[in-house]
Amino acid sequence: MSEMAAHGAHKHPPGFAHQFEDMAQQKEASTLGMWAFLVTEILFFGGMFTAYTIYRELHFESFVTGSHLLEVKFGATNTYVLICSSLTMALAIRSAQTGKRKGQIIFWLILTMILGALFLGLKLRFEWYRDYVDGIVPGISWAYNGPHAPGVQMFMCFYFFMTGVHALHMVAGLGILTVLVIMTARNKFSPEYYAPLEISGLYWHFVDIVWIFLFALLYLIGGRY
Amino acid sequence: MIPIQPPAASSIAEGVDKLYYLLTGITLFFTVLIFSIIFYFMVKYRRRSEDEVAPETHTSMVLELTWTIIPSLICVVLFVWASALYVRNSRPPTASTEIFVIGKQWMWHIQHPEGPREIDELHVPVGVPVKVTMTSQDVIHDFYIPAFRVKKDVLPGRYTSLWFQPTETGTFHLFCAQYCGTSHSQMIGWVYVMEPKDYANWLAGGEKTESMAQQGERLFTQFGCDSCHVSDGTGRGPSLAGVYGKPEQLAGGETRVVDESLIRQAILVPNSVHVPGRQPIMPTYQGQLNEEQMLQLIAYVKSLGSQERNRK
Amino acid sequence: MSEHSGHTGHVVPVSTYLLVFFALMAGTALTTGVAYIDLGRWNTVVALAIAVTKMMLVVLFFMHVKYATGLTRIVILAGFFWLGIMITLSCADELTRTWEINPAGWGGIIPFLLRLF
Amino acid sequence: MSTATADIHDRPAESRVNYLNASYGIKSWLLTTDHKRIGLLYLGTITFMFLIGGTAAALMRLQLIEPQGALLEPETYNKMFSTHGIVMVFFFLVPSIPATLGNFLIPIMIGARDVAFPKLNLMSWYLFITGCAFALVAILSGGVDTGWTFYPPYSSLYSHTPVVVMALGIFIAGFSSILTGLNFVVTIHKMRAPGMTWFRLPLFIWALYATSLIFILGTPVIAITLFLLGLERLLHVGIFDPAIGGDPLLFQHLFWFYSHPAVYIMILPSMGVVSELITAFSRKKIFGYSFVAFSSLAIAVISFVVWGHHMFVTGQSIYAGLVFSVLSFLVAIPSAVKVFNWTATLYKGSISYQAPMLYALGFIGLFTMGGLTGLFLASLATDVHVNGTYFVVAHFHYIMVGGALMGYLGGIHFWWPKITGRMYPDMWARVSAVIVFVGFNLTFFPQFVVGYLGMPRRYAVYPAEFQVLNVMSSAGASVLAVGYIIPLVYLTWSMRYGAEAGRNPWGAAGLEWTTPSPPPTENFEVAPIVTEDAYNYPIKQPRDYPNAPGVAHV
Repeated sequence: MSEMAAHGAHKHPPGFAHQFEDMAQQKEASTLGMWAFLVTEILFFGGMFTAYTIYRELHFESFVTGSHLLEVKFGATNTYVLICSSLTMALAIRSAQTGKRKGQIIFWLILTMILGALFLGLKLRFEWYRDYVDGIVPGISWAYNGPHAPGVQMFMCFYFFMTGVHALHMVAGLGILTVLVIMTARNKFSPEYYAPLEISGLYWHFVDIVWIFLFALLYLIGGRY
Repeated sequence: MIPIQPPAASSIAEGVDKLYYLLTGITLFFTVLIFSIIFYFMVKYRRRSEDEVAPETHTSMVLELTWTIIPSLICVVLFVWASALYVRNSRPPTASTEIFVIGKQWMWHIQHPEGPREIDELHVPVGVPVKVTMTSQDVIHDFYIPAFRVKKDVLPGRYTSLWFQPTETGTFHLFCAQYCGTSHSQMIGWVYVMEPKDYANWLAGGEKTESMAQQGERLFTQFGCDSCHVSDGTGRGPSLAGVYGKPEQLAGGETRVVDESLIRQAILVPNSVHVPGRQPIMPTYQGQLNEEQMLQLIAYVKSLGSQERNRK
Repeated sequence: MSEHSGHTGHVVPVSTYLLVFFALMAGTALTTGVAYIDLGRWNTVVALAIAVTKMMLVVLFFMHVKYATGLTRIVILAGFFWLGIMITLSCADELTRTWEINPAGWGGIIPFLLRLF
Repeated sequence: MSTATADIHDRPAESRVNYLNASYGIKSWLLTTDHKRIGLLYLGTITFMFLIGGTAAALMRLQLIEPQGALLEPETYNKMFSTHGIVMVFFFLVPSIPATLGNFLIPIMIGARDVAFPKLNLMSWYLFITGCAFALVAILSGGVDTGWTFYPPYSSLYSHTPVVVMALGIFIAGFSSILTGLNFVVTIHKMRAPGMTWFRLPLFIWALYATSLIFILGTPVIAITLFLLGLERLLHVGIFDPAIGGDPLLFQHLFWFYSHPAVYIMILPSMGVVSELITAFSRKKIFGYSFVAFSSLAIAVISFVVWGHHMFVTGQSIYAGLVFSVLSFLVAIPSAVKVFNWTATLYKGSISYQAPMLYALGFIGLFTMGGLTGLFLASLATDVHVNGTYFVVAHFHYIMVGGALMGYLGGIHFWWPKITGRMYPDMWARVSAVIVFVGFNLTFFPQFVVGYLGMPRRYAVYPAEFQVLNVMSSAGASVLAVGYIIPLVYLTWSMRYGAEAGRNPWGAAGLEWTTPSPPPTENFEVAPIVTEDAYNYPIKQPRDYPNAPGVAHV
């Protein structure tokens, strides 16, 4: 009985959900939940990475040729952009953790969003759009007639599927960040309760990591010499 | 009388059936064992009063280990037996008659090297090992002759093969065992196993056709292959005489035996398999050859190999 | 509320974040640069090694795994382990199809094992 | 404390506040975050999907009475078996026990107020019905004809049916599975009541934990695979396309990486249910608790490394075949351990035969047969002959219907009094359990024989010599259908007219039986503290089963 009564009477901090015993349990649960979700994400992207690994082995020359159709400078720039956004995300969480003014949290969050949007903008304008114009988008605009045409088409399929799914994750991330900005503005977070920021941060960093591998696998791995 | 066993008409069938009987025996033994124990306990230990208290029994490590180890041992035996048999059944004898199969929605197109073609029918001689090399023109099919206990998927874009040696004459089912669309269940046919004499007559009868190798030779000239692949090796491409069935060093450093798949790959994606010391200048013939022509070209390259051997 | 310190989490100093950040930037520059040097097949290895290092930095510091419980680490390892299963066993088929069956029957296993190394 | 309990108990169920009468109206159900109500939402949804899948099966069996096809055009038949497979696998069996009984019971069994993320739990259900809706749209607009396996290039380039819509439905339902699994894992890790250590957990929880791991680790792979398939179908170019060097077998690898473990998603929860039933109805501690618990985890892990046995004849490398064969045999061992431990639990028990127990015993027998016939398929040489025939169909129905579905029905019958607070007529339940058992064997045993004879699966018409066995199978299917309809009727009836169940009608151990039936919204009147192991028979709590079946006539 006492437990139930305590549950009703005890003052819990904001953000506390009824099914938990205390904030510590709640935070552990949400962090574990997010990590479990990221494991599913690893295997989600993993399906494509598996296919990529195998085909790269089977059509090595074609994949190198295909890789040379991509411009390293854009890939590298976008990598820098995403790393910056990871830093700003980490700083946003740190601001909440250390109880800084909400303005500061919002500043870092918005900066993260700007960098995320910059990534997408660069990708869209300088890569996908140009690829479309150049006719190296399989199934939509395909005019490539250089060497290894079938294998290059395969590589470009991977390129668009992988970067496309990654970009979708970025878009979802921007949506989450928007929600976080609103929640921060409404004073939802405190040093006791910032789990949504923390776990959204995990997601954002994960998307960054995926890009680190995409950059290496798609742009660099065939060598540029 | 309900049939419970398919005819066993190939040299492979006997071994598979023996293993099948063993497995059936194991299945029956354990099913009967578990059912009997359950029934025995059900009766012996039925609840006699509502207040009955079951005595406590303790987990026995010996029992747990017993029923972990015994199934493990059975599995080891089964694995070794089944795998040895499978490896043996996968390997065609070197002196096999060859037959080529193209699956397409929804028929089996069968071609004998001597020239005759058939649809949904396969004539083979009894007592002779037959190797079947297969490909598909569209979706995945599966070439299945239950009486021979052989089955293999037929895939677009590559060759798969199986072999059998019929042991009795007769007529047997040929099925497509991989779902391939609307008329999948009508993609069936008959295998006619004949005495060698009858088979020779069957081959000789019907309209006269060129052998696959002869048809392939014409294609070889028609597509200009002979302008580079000159038989004495002085052309821009390597000589193809005698290459079939031998290991060949490729430019990537890999060594592969020249088989149907490699020749196919060389025709469709030439640069991926070019030999060292030659320029990778051969154009692709993707989209210019149908599966049948491809098989004829391969048959021709193979015949070059045997001519070479015959000369020696 | 004795677990208080537990659920506010470890506060990582800004200097650590910056250090990690610069390491990541440098790693990106390095991996881009190396791509222009001909190392043969080693280009792949180096590119992947740098990517893995960068990932470790992000995971350990930005994602706070350095300060996390064993459970979190097991969860992450499980993810990569299963990815490993998927890649390894798929490759076990796709990359061994052209290997011929050794005529010695069971002897076929031996070259198979040898080629794994 | 004890007086308070008695008070509550003396009052009739209706006057007590429980999760069913805590609030009324459609909105209170559609916006609920109560895991018990969400479990019931799933129950309704999957029952509906089961009826669709069952109808397709009935039409198939009708068709196969005649060798030339009694009813349907081949095209329609192909759509029927595809619908049957897709609906039963993705929209019935995968969510069956986890999403209904799992949702209802996990928090109660571990002594928690709810799952870790109740809103996410509700979202899972919405994702699931969205997936169902897409599947229904695909079915109503003609249905797909690819089989539930969606093998390209047929599904990607040749089929003229709404494959993308169906794939999207499965994709969305897949995310429902992932989120459910995630919720369960976190709940089991973080929400256990004080004293509920890992080795005091009921084996049902261990089984669902193992299942949830598969949800988390396997489902994303099928999601991305179907996503890639959909793209390939829309763009007419993609990574499984042989024309540009793609390998259709790669699809099969990725597909089975999920779909083989998915078999264990279906069977593991049933194994968990059976562990509960066997102990409850023989009033015994489970024999070899830790062996049964760890065998669940072992099965979950091994299930991920055996998928290649679906591809022994597809042109997979012979070396991969050998590896997958040996790994496939490995999964037989923990399964055997479970069967032997259940059987040993009966030894010196006090066994009663109410309906749930009949299902459980049926499960053990049928699962044994299903598992042993799996050895034929793990053995490379025999697999070559029986792969792709009705032998495989029979084998996996012994596992999925004889196993998973028997377990599901047993579980529903066991916990029905807890869920609804009402008893169903036990005699009818026993009769229908026997009918299901007989009908099932009559349906699927002949398929082993016809498969060994060489009849390929997915045939709309077939050679006349297979007719006798097919007619037997169809006859069995009609018996089986009766066995499924009867429970549907009396369970529905019992919701209103059944006798009140009391909190522990079976005299079973477990936290769920210490709380009223139906349970209050937050599950317990007093937050439980666990001091004893699972299955600690004889139970110490007061007996409370006034209307329990079997009491009067033993």
